[in-house]
Amino acid sequence: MNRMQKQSQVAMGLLRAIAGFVVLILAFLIGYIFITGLPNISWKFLTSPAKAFSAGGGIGIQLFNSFYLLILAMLISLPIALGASIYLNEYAKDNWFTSTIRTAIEILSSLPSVVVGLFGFLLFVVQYNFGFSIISGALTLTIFNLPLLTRNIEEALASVADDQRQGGLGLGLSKYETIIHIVVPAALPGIISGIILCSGRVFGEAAALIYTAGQSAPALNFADWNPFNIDSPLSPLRPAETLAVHIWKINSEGIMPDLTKVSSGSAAVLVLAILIFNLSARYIGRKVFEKMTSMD
Amino acid sequence: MQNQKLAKQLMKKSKTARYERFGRLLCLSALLLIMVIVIGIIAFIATKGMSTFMKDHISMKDFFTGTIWNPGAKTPSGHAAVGALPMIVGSFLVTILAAILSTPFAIGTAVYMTEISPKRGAKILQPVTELLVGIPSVVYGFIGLSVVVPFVRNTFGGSGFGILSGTFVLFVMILPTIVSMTVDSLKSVPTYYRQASLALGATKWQTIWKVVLRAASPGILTAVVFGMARAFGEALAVQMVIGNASLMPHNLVSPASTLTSVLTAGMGNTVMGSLQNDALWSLALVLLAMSLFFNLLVHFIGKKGAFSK
Amino acid sequence: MGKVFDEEIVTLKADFMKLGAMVGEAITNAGQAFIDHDVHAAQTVVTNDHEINHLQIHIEKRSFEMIALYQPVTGDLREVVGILKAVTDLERAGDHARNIARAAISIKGKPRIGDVERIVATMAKEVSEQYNESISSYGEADQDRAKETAKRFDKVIDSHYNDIAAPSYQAMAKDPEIVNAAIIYLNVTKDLGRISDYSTNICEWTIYLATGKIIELN
Amino acid sequence: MGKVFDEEIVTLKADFMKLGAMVGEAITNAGQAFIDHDVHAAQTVVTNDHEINHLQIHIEKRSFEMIALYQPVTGDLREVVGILKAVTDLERAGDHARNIARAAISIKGKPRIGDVERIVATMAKEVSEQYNESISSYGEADQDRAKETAKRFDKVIDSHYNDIAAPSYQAMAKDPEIVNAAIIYLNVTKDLGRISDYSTNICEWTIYLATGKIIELN
Amino acid sequence: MTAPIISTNNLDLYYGDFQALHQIKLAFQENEISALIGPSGCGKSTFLRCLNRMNDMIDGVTITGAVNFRDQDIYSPQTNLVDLRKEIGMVFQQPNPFPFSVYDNITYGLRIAGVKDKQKLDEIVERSLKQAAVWDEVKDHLYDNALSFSGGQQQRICIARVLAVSPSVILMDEPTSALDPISSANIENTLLELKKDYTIIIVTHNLQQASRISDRTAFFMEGRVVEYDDTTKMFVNPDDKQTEDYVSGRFG
Amino acid sequence: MTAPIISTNNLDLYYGDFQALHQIKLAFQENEISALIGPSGCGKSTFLRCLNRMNDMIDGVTITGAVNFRDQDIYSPQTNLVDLRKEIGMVFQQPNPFPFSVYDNITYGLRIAGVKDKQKLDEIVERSLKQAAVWDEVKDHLYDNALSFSGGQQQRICIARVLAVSPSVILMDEPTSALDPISSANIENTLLELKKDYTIIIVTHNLQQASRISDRTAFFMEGRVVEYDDTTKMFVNPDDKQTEDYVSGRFG
Amino acid sequence: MRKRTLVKWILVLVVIIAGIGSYTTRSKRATNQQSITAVGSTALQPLVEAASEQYSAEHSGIFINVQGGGSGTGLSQIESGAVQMGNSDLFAQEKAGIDPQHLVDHKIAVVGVAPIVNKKVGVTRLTTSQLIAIFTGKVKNWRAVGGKNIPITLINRTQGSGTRVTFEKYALKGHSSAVAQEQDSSGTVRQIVSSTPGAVSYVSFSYINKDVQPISIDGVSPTERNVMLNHWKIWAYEHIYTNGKPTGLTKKFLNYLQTKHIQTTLFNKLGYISVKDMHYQRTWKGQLSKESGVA
Ligand SMILES: Nc1ncnc2c1ncn2[C@@H]1O[C@H](COP(=O)(O)OP(=O)(O)OP(=O)(O)O)[C@@H](O)[C@H]1O
Ligand SMILES: Nc1ncnc2c1ncn2[C@@H]1O[C@H](COP(=O)(O)OP(=O)(O)OP(=O)(O)O)[C@@H](O)[C@H]1O
Ligand SMILES: [Mg+2]
Ligand SMILES: [Mg+2]
Ligand SMILES: O=P([O-])([O-])[O-]
Repeated sequence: MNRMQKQSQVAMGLLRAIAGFVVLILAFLIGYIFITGLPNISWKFLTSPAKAFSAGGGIGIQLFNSFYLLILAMLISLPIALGASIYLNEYAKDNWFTSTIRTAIEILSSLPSVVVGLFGFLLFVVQYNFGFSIISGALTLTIFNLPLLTRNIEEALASVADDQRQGGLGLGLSKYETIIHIVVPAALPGIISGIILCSGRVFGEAAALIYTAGQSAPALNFADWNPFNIDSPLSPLRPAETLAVHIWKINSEGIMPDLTKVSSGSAAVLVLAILIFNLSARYIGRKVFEKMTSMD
Repeated sequence: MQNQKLAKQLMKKSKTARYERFGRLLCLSALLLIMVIVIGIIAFIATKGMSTFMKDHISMKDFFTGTIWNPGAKTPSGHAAVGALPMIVGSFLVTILAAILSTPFAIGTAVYMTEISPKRGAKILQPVTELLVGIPSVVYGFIGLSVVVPFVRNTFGGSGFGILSGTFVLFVMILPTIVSMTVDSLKSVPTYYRQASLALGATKWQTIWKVVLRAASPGILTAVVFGMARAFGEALAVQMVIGNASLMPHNLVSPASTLTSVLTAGMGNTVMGSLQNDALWSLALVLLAMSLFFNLLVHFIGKKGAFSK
Repeated sequence: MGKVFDEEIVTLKADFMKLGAMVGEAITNAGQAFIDHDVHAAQTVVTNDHEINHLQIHIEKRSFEMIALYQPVTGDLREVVGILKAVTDLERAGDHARNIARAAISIKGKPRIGDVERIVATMAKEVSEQYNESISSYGEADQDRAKETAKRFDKVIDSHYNDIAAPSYQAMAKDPEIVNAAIIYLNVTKDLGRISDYSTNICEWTIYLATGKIIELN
Repeated sequence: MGKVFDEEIVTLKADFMKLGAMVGEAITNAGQAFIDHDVHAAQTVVTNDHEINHLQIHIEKRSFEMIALYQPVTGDLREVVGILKAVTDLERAGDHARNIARAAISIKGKPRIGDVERIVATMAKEVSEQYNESISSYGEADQDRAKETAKRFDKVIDSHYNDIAAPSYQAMAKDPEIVNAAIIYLNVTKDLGRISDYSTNICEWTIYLATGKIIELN
Repeated sequence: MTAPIISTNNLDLYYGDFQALHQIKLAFQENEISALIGPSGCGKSTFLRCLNRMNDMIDGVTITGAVNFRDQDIYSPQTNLVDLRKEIGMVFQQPNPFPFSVYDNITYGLRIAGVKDKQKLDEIVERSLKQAAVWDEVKDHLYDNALSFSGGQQQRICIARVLAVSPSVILMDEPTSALDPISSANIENTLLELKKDYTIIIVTHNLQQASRISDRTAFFMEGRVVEYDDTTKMFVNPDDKQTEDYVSGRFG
Repeated sequence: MTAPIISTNNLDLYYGDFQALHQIKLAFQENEISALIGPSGCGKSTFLRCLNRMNDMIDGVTITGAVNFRDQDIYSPQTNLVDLRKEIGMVFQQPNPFPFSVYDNITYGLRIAGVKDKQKLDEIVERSLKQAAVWDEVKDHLYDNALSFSGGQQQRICIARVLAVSPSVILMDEPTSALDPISSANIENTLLELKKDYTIIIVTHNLQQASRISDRTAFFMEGRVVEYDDTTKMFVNPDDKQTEDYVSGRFG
Repeated sequence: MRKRTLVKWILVLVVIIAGIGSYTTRSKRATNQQSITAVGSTALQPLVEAASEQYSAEHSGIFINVQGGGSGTGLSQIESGAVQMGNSDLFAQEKAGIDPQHLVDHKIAVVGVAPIVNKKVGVTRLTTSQLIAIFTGKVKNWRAVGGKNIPITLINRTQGSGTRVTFEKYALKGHSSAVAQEQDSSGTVRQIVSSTPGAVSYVSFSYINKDVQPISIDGVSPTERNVMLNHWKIWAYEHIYTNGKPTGLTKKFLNYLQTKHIQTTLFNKLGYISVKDMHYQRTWKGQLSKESGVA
């Protein structure tokens, strides 16, 4: 064996060690979150409301709020992001204008979420007088989410080979029909995993919500599903502390005696939820693709 | 006649054409909406941030070079104490250090995932790194506070709060970003480069080092810049471990602060429209400018990369 | 090779076989006319020679085009090249048949040598037979039959020349009046000999077609 | 077409021209030997015919291979096919030269007809000339020259046959002793005529080579 | 000669300032296969894409001159592009079935045009796949993903997809260049069958292919038609020296 | 016949359970071009990659039998892979110059082997590029990115890159299949020049190419060598019916 | 294809049912719904939140949203009229940028603020001057004030935080603290102090727990009793500001906060001191007067 090959083997060893080390860090992180958190999770914890100053509080409402906000934010941002990315990827000409738009969108995506939160606060909470509410939170999350989602969807669209578009046009479909009936379905697996990855980020977002969806989780009447009632879980005008905000809040202001337990339990739940998102991203992406490819 | 029928058919303005215009308009309006939002935010931050200079007559020079951040108070020379330099330095330091620290790890990991053991990489490392992207920064801060700070204190001395802890936390936070983007760019290096190199008698390491990494370098650079952008904008986690003292950091374990941490911490305690508040928005403006800078950098690198392809 | 080539080669070969048949007929008819002193039949042979020439040129052209269009190799190429080459032999055999027909016309009314004519008749029949055998063996790409044919008629037809030449010479020597006829006999014999040669050539092409080998029979 | 084809076609054509030269020599020498009663020279011609046959087969085989290997089209293909076809004409012209040489051998010691021999000599020269012209025009793919050659010798050589046939018949009628010689003269004349025909064929191939058109000259 | 089904006259095309086509005048006959050949970048694809206005998509393209389809100027502003492209179908270099089932691929064009009748769709699927000579291979897998077939089968599925909307003309841009020789040969045979019912215009780099299957061949060079004639003539005895050099592989 | 430079005997190759090569016995002569032809998936590439052990990279590959290079068993454990691959260079289907300058591409193999002498490198760059018949086209752009050249030029740069390490044998896997006919012809001419100094083994789908440039042709089918002979013989009068069908395009 | 249409129909159906359902439930309940919002001080937030929960529980259809955001936010929001109640740790007059003219102050509670140290520093009591020396950075080691040899780590609340203003005003006698670590929440401060050797900071009484060591100053220990008697000087009012006189629900809720029931139960539990229990009052300028009661 010559010098070069020895060198190669040493380098390979080093790379393995680095990868191992990184795995260790990651394992530690996740392990830490789960080991400190999982023992605190119980059905009661997951369903009962939080308590401000006594032990035994749960995260039921926060959990619900997180999902509700997420769904709302996605419902609002998805059509916009889809439309925008379709325009960018399919219609827009490649000139300074579109590249400016792209840059602008990217700037938005790398803006600290605090700034977005404050903007949402001043615009939705104060200016439009939505108050600290789900709708303010959802709109702010939309702003926070749009650039990322647009980017993801655009990538998914761009990964559809041009052949497919030409195939559509060559068949006599109009451009829009080609996009809607061929490009978007073909990109669907990518779009879905993009959506779910974004969901993960939105789900874990706190800074943008502190000043918009608020930091309180008033009790909900789970028997009342009329969105116009203020104590209805569906009411868009009620304040809604999410899980991530809850973690933030009890760590900064919590005075309950079991706050470390609640906090670590919440963190574990959050990570679990994101884990489920990610797994389902893969699974649904694959399923959708299979479905689509053999629809009957 | 057949031709006439055909002509008629070819000439009629069909439903599809209207549909087409409608769809295009729909998409365009979505894009315009986003544009409005972006412009809105930028304009908003810019006006707010500029009012420190325009309305409150703080000189730019003081803002960028002053080292005392106490907008409520006056400096000995009688100006309001809005020296943002400590935060700017702090932000840069943690960002650059985190990038310097993560890059080799990220590249090593990414190389492992694509070149050495793709199977294991895809099975274990990829989902885990993706998971890490989604962990809320509060949780990172929390773990930073209970693990990293004591570790730094015990290993490097000081209170444990400071640039170094910030660096460590950011290191983990931006690692997944850099890793996954680096993996993407390594994967986009065609297999035939590797084959060509091996066929020329190169060892695996030579192939990785001289060809794969080199070919992927624009992508890797972009990944690092993206990681840095993320680090730069990160607030909650850093805030919990960096110490948050608007002091010029004199070493890596002395409390320092970043633009975002000061911005986030201060916002609630100031009154809209006051100098204290305006000064915070100026910090946001600096962040925005940095964001822009990083983006342009990414584009520049991307273009360079594209050119060499 | 694609469908079209296969179809075209069938057509080409059919044309070739048709040419072969036409020439075969010309040979038989010319021989018969000569023997029967049938000027009319002979004239038909002469007239038909035009058609043979046309068909030959068509086949040549088409084979050439097929090579250019389909770039055949191996067996396919041999099919085409075989035809491209053998078609000349057919045409020339046809020419000789025409010569015999002309001879039949020109001998008309001249003094004859019965004995010689009988031998010429035998020879004509054999040559015709050989020719037909050769063409058939080509049509079937049957190299064994081709070899057999070439061998079978080789000596036979050569010997006829002597059978005809000797009495002709004698007759001429005896009777100068007969010179014209004798020379015609000799020429016809030569023509028949050439046709036999061309038949042998066709047998050679048959072998080539089947094996790819260019050999000289006899 | 690649380099190799271009090199090979040059070689092939050189071989073809060499064959042409060999046959040309055979024709000239056979004619000369006949006139000079030079049995030895005639024998050489007969012997050399083998070589001609060999070279012909080689050229045929090689053209065929070149078509298979290089799949030429248009002009390239005409080059190869032209050679593939014309090589047969050369070989057959060679055969007839050999026949003349054999005639020269067999006429040796037999009574002669001086007048006829003179005409045969003239004819042999002209045929030889025509042949050489044809080959040259082929070598240069000069269709004008080919046409001109075919035209120039067409009538001339046909007329010689009569020039020879008439005195021969007379001589035979006069002197039965002379029959053998006369028939040989007639055969040689026929051979020369055939060579002339083959020369015309070569001219036709020249035109084909230059234009891609298959025509019948004369 | 009967009236051509498609013809162009004085067709000029510019990409920005660069003139890619110069005064193209070609006429294509019904039920023939016409091949377009020529060196890379000579404008074959550009020309082909003019015939069903696929070039319209590209920025900065300027087209002057006439392209007539059955005496109808397809570049007149009134032309309904969608219907035009149904009349003049296109098959591409890379087999590009949509990532759906074979059945959906074939019926896509129709369903989007509003055809719903399942029985009719079934019939068309069978007919088109048979015409494209791929029915036997896919009939038991109609609901499998079209991408799960081999390249050659995919390309024939793409052809069937075009046939399903019953075009008059099929444009093909190097439809076999991504395929191995056996698949290519299958496609070629399919084209020869299709010729009975359709007019086919095919761009190919494979001169043998052009010579094997086409009735007419147009030789392009630097955006001009150098020669356009019967394929036999083009390969046996072209008029132009450049054509001769090109078809005999004497490039450059 | 002189001793072959590379020969295989009883070569079997398995991908997992699937046997891709069966008892391959071939011998390649020095300074010849040998072509490997056969239908897609018949094992041509697999076989070619056995000759410089590029298959070693793949998981689950089992190889038995002998591959000898100048009487040395290259699968013996003592074989130094790096040296072997310098002796037996390889050119791939896709022109794949590294995204560096032409100069860096050509000197890559030498530099990884430790050659540093600038003057020597310069010399080798010039020589290899000249041998690969691309010197004139790139000599003024040696420091430009190799990817900025045309496909055909790129492929010749790749050939030069292999030549720079002075191999004895060059393996090529469909080196022109991604190129247009003119570029392919240029590569073919280059190969014919190289033959004087190198032994070339080339996989090609283009039968015309095999017939035009190779001295010998091996016809593979389903992992077996059906026939291996002089190219002329293979295209004029092959022994095997399958070979005849394949070379005459009568597939399937 | 067919499946897709099915899904579409199901969606339409769901929307219709939801619409009908919500209309019917709405008609029954929506009549007397009301909601108000309180924003601001994080220190007051737990109290108001707990009270609002109880209030809502007692009065159906009433919602009182309580948000943090900090005193600055509370004041600027109430000033702009965006919310009904603005919570603040500070007098509006103390806050830069606020025009207190139209604001009406409701002092809800008093909170005491105490210095806390890490348990390991070995100090439980300090004099005021020692405290000032520590917080102005003149003393750098606990040894100097009788503790162990551990360097002092100062931890501040964010500038502008009510807790910090109170601490600097009454504990440091107006000296401003040296520039040091700042944390923007009491919870974090407590956690950092509990885990950082040598750390010192200050939190309101509600955050004091067993993890940290509260400090007696000049012999006075930080107890509610001492605050009521003003022995412990470091305390501040928790204000709810209204923009103009409170009306309607706001008024009712403010009154509710003053009820004995709330003041005796919630206040104690959360560590707030009822204003009524105070023996002294203080103006925003710090002037003391010995009287109790609501302002
Ligand atoms: N979208 C475009 N913008 C600008 N120039 C273009 C564009 N498409 C093609 N061209 C140019 O037009 C010319 C003709 O291109 P075209 O694609 O029609 O060539 P082609 O004959 O199809 O070549 P190939 O055989 O490589 O496919 C080329 O010079 C090409 O560079
Ligand atoms: N890495 C692999 N793992 C498993 N099977 C493989 C692998 N590579 C090739 N094969 C199989 O081995 C057989 C031979 O493949 P190979 O690539 O050698 O064929 P080929 O003759 O080069 O075909 P082509 O002309 O398409 O390049 C094929 O059946 C293929 O599916
Ligand atoms: Mg093209
Ligand atoms: Mg292969
Ligand atoms: O109550 P605070 O203002 O100190 O958060």
